[in-house]
Amino acid sequence: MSLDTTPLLQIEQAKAGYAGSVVLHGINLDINASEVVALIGPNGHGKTTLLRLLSGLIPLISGKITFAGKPIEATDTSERVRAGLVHVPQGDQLFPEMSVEENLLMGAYLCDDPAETHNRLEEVYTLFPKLKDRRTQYCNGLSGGERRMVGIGRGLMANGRLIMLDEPSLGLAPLIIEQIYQALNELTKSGRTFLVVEENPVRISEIAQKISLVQGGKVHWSGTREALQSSPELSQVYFGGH
Amino acid sequence: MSFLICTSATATFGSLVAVDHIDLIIERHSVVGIGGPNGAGKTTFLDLISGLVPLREGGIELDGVVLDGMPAHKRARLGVARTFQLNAGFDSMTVYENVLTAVVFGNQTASRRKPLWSRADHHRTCAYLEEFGLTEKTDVEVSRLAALDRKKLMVVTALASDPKVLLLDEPVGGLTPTEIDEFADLIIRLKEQGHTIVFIEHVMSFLTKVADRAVIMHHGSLIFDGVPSEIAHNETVAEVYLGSAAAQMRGDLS
Amino acid sequence: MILSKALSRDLLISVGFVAALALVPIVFPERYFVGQIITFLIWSMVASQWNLLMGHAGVFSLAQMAFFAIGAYTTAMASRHLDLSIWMSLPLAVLVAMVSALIVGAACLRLHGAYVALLTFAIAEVIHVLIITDTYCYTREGGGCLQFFGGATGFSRISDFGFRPFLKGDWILGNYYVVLLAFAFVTLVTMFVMHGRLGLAFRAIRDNLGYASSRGISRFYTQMTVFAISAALTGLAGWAYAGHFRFAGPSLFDFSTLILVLSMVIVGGLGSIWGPYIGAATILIGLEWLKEFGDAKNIGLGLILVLVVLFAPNGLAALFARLFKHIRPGKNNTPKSRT
Amino acid sequence: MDIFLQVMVTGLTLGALYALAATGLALVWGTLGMFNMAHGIFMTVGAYGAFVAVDMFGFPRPFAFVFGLAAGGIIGAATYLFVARFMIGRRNFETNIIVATAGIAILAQDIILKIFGAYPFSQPVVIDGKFSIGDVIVPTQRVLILVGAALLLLGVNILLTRTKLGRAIRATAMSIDAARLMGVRTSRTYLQVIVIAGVLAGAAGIMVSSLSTLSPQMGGNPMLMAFVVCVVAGLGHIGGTGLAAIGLGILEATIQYFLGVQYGFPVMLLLVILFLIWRPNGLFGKQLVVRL
Amino acid sequence: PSPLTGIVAADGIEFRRGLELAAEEINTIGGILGRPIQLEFVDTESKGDDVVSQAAQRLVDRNNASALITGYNLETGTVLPEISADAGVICMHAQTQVTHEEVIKSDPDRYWGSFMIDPPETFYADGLLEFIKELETKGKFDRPNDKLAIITGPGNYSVNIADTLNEKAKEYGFEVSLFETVKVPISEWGPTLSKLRADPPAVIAMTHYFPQDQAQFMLQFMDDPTDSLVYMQYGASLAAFRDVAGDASEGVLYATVIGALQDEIGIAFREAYAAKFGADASPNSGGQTYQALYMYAIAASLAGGVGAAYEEEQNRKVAERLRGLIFRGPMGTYRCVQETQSAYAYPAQTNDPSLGMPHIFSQIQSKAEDGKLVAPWPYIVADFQLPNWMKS
Ligand SMILES: Nc1ncnc2c1ncn2[C@@H]1O[C@H](COP(=O)(O)OP(=O)(O)OP(=O)(O)O)[C@@H](O)[C@H]1O
Ligand SMILES: Nc1ncnc2c1ncn2[C@@H]1O[C@H](COP(=O)(O)OP(=O)(O)OP(=O)(O)O)[C@@H](O)[C@H]1O
Ligand SMILES: [Mg+2]
Ligand SMILES: [Mg+2]
Repeated sequence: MSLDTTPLLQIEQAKAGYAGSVVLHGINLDINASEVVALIGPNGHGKTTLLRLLSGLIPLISGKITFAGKPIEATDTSERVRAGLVHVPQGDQLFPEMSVEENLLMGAYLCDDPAETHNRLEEVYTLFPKLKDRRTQYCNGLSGGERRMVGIGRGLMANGRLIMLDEPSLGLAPLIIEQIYQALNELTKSGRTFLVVEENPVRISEIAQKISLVQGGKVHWSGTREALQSSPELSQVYFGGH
Repeated sequence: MSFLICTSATATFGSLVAVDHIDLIIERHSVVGIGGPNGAGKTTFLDLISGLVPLREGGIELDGVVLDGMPAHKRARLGVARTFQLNAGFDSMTVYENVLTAVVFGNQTASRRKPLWSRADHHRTCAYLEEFGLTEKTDVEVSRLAALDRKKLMVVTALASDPKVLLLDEPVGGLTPTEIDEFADLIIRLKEQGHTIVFIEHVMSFLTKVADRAVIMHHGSLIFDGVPSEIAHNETVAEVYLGSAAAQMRGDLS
Repeated sequence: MILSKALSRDLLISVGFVAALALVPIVFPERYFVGQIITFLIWSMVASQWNLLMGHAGVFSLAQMAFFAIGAYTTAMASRHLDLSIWMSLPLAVLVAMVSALIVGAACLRLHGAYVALLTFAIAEVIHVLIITDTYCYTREGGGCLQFFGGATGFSRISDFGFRPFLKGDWILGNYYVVLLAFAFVTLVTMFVMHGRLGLAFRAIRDNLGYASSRGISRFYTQMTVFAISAALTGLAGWAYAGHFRFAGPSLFDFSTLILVLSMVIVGGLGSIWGPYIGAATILIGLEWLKEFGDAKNIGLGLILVLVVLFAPNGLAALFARLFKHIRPGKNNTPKSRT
Repeated sequence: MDIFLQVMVTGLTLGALYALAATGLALVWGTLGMFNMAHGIFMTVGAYGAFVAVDMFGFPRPFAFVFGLAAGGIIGAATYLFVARFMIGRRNFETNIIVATAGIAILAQDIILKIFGAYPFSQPVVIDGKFSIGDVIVPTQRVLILVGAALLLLGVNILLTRTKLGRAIRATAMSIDAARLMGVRTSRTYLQVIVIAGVLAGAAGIMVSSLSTLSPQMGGNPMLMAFVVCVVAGLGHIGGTGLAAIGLGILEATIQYFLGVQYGFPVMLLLVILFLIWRPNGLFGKQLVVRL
Repeated sequence: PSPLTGIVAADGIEFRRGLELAAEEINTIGGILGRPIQLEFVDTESKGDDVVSQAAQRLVDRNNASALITGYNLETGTVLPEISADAGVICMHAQTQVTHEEVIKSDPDRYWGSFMIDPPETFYADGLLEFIKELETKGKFDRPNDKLAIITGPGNYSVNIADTLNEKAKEYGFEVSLFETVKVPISEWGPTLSKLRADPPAVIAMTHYFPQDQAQFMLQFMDDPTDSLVYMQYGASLAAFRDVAGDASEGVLYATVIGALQDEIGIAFREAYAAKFGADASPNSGGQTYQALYMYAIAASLAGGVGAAYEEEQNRKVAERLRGLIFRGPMGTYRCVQETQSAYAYPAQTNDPSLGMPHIFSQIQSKAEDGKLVAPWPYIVADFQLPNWMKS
């Protein structure tokens, strides 16, 4: 744990939603640097919406969001990325008529050093060798899992301070999921912070320092994974028999 | 009782052979789970059966009818129903209209020449919505649905066309453990009703729970075909696909 | 078969609307005014069919004005070359428009989006240019030369609806009710199509072609049907136009005419039910109002187009629907039952 | 031989004009998915800009040329800032922008008509002189147009495929949200593209008018042709656009010579139609892949 | 109802100006029997019958117009008579189409109010061939061969002239070596010119009438001119032609059956016109409506005033006066052919210049000035000169 006490990201009483429906009814959440925070919760209760709010894809109705000590409610998505807040969205949103490699390079759009970009590209290719095979293919033909790999790889290319991953393991083979989480673990050591939406209980307990339960548009419960496991009631409800 | 027969089925994209001479026979009333690394060609295989990707070589036969060269919509009416990995739906239409469309166009008995749909179609649609707990969402535009409901909707629309074989592409990807259990129960119920189901899934707990036969693909070919409990014991599968999860599964099973 | 609630509602509105229109010339008999309403009826027929094709079936066709022109030209040519009365040429106009549409539709089957737009536009433009550059005299009437397809000036003084002899100065009323009848027919057919099985298929294909085909919908059948229906009804409008103006000419193919009618569709609301009618009315009223300012007409039209799409991006129909909901809150919250 | 040369000269001139007109259109359409009906009027504005610079301010020709380009760029920027900006990323963008830009075109054309009248002025920004190849006389202006078109096309092509800005432009076009998530300032990207397109249109307008005359509706026909060229090439292929334009120009000239001038355009369009039925995605376009 | 926007807006705007100038002049001397003339304009957008008829109907119903006056519209030429007949108002135009005569003859009692203030286009062909013959008899032109090339645009006006030329050429010993139709607007004349150069004719007659297209033709023609006389229909009479073609315009012949003359009256009008609308304004187009409004004002005054729309009785009186009127304006003399209600053509229909609208031939002799009138007598101001590109 870092000594710095102010969290990297602070969310206070955030309200947001879509035209005609408010989905988040006052979210409170702190994220400290160099930790992995997992968001869990039933489907359709606002996890994705929260990430979209944080990256500025949907507007805040009321509340406060501070990133690295600065309020960011009013800034544009691209400015937040420049400040180091990176979002790997649900559904990938790849650039369909660009090759795999061009998509990955777009991830490093803000990096002006070609050598550095190249290094990051190689790192991603080591993590996902499959992508290296398909580097020249347009993304609209990729398989579901390959898309996810490009999405995550593109997010990692950005080298952000806080990386938000929305269901990174969705559609991926077990072996790949394992590798991804290993990689995340290593990256936290080098000072990166992750906010991960994840449904897979095994993976969560492996790496998350903090787990927050989003339900009904609020953070219903927050705590360490030990606390979660020691509360049979909660783990029964959200993890079923596991 | 071979029902769905694929002989030497092959699909290519440029120089890539996505499905490589697959021979597979699926029996009536069976539930087959397909697994395999990403990009192995699983989805493409289902695309071949449902007619979205043309066969490069080989043949496919369902219940004695040769499907080769038949357009997708005809296969759908013959009883090939499927769901999609990326949660496809008619986004600007309501849940009701989505199901109604499947009811009205999806099966051979549909009254295709009439300008309006029948009362029976309406009742069937409502019954399906009721059965899958979507009644509340009847008038919601599909683009506003959350993932679970979209998944359910796809299954409902697939079922609405009275399918002979149900092809599901990652039915539980992205669901929470409790939701997965719910879905497993649903599939088991369908199995009991006598449906033939082929599904793709990376969530092994689900696959082993509902399938009576597991098939693992790699580089467009089959590398495993057997009972689900055996997957974890196959070395190649463990190496290319499962990783440390294999050990865990073996642990779970013992 | 069932009449869904939406269908019965829209049928009712249609009938009411037509009934109200039937009274208009009795209350306001001025010839220019009646003539403008006729123009409205004709353009809204075209716009509604365009909306069916583009808004509901998602086929970005720019050939709609060509089908309209084909209807009008068929009528004019039948009258000029074959001496057919306008009533005899009605089925001919509809048929020729429909057959042309089937050919165009077949040519478009493998295309998507902007490519459809170009192909349909190119087809229309080929017809246009071939007509206007045709200089071979098919007949000569007193020194004047008339080309087979009317050449650059087109056909005029073709046989009309035939009301002059007995309605005298009020002949325009006869025209009005003929066009209104055509309008009513087109509107009712459109309602049945939009709210029926075809409507479902159109929207399904527009939303997601691949998914639609795996739910049993045939693109070929659906697309050919929508081309045929919309062109046949557009051809009917073309017939009404030729009969009313006693004219068919190449200005029907003009790019500016195309843009004007297309604007009616979009301003009203692409894919809506009442949008084309609202759009046609809005633009015609706007134009009429702007004529008062003489010179400012085009500037005003430009501004109107820009402002409407800026402030009502989903079309005026959607805007009105929203306003309506505000007036009667709560109505949309209760789930509709369908029977 | 002379006939061949003559047809080539005519064909290349037509082709270069088409290419010039098409590049700007292809740029905004192919990259931003925005069919700019005001493209023709951008050309008109550029042409009048150069005319005004010489006729009213007495600028020397090269300055006037730049002035014309600037005029095109400015109306492009205005279109974005006052209109397009509010529509991008919203529902029905593709169709709404057609109507909005058509509105701008009607508006601007009428303003030009009000200011300059319908009098067909001639374009003062031209290069005089001619030379001959064999018996065929070639005005220098035409060579200039050909070279200018080639350079502009090449430049835009390199910009789009080789530079980071180009990649950002294409990314923005494919998915505006995703592009913002990569840190692209999308509204600036849009502005840049439209201004570039305006400048290109301005250049095209000056060139087109140098071979005919200025008039408020002068942009109309070149724009229709540009539309055809873009699609034949396959949307979004700037390099292909140039080739397609030259090809169509030569084709048209050949038909004009052998079948008669009146058939040049329609027969060429007919061939385009057949071609599209045969190759639904244009010459250089790739097949649309949608996975579900 | 005039084309104020669109492809022929340049002319349409002049039509409006002509009316404005005439109305201003007439109103300063008291209008029609003391009532000032009030002008209303509706744009016909350079479009066809439908738009023209709506525009005219609007003028009748909304503006209560007593007369519909215009130059030409891109219509079939039959709509304005219809509207005016239905509304019982006067209609005057310079559509220059024989169709007008057909319409009038089909039902004279219905179309009593429609007048074409110039002769139909059919006189152009004969007039041109006659003109060439006269040049030849006077020894001013020696045809190098017997070939005639005809280039026409798509409009009925152009086509009718071209067709008649094509037919009559033989009578004058010409063989038509090229008959080409072009799509308009056209700026690239390469293919046409290479055909001309491959087989040079003695006379090139262009009946397509857009000035800017004609100017481009001349520019490209002069790159390598053939030994041919060049005649251009109407467009070359406009300042724009000379402006665009520059030096290449010199030597071109053109003709019109309605154009401002270069005599005392004509020049006075040209000057007044230029003073009000600037040097770029074209009196050749504006003069048409200018002259028409004068004629109308005189006829209406004689008839004891104008009738409103649908007041047929009074308007019939005005029409009666128009049929009897002989009026000499800046464009020449108008006298009505009774059965067709169009103008007599001089010299084709009468050999008395004071009784017919002159079919004037002019030649551009300096790019700075309008063409000089070279035929017919007595309006001639200069002699025909062999164009400098011609050898003989
Ligand atoms: N574009 C939208 N318009 C309107 N409502 C939406 C939209 N997207 C999502 N919603 C609604 O917002 C709610 C929250 O959705 P969200 O996607 O944030 O859930 P989630 O927790 O991420 O679930 P999942 O696990 O399914 O991804 C849902 O009820 C959904 O119906
Ligand atoms: N239309 C296409 N064009 C090019 N390549 C394609 C196309 N469709 C599929 N592929 C390629 O074929 C291979 C098989 O794809 P498929 O979608 O069948 O994989 P999958 O087994 O379903 O993988 P996943 O588990 O990731 O969904 C992939 O490598 C993919 O990139
Ligand atoms: Mg989510
Ligand atoms: Mg897959």
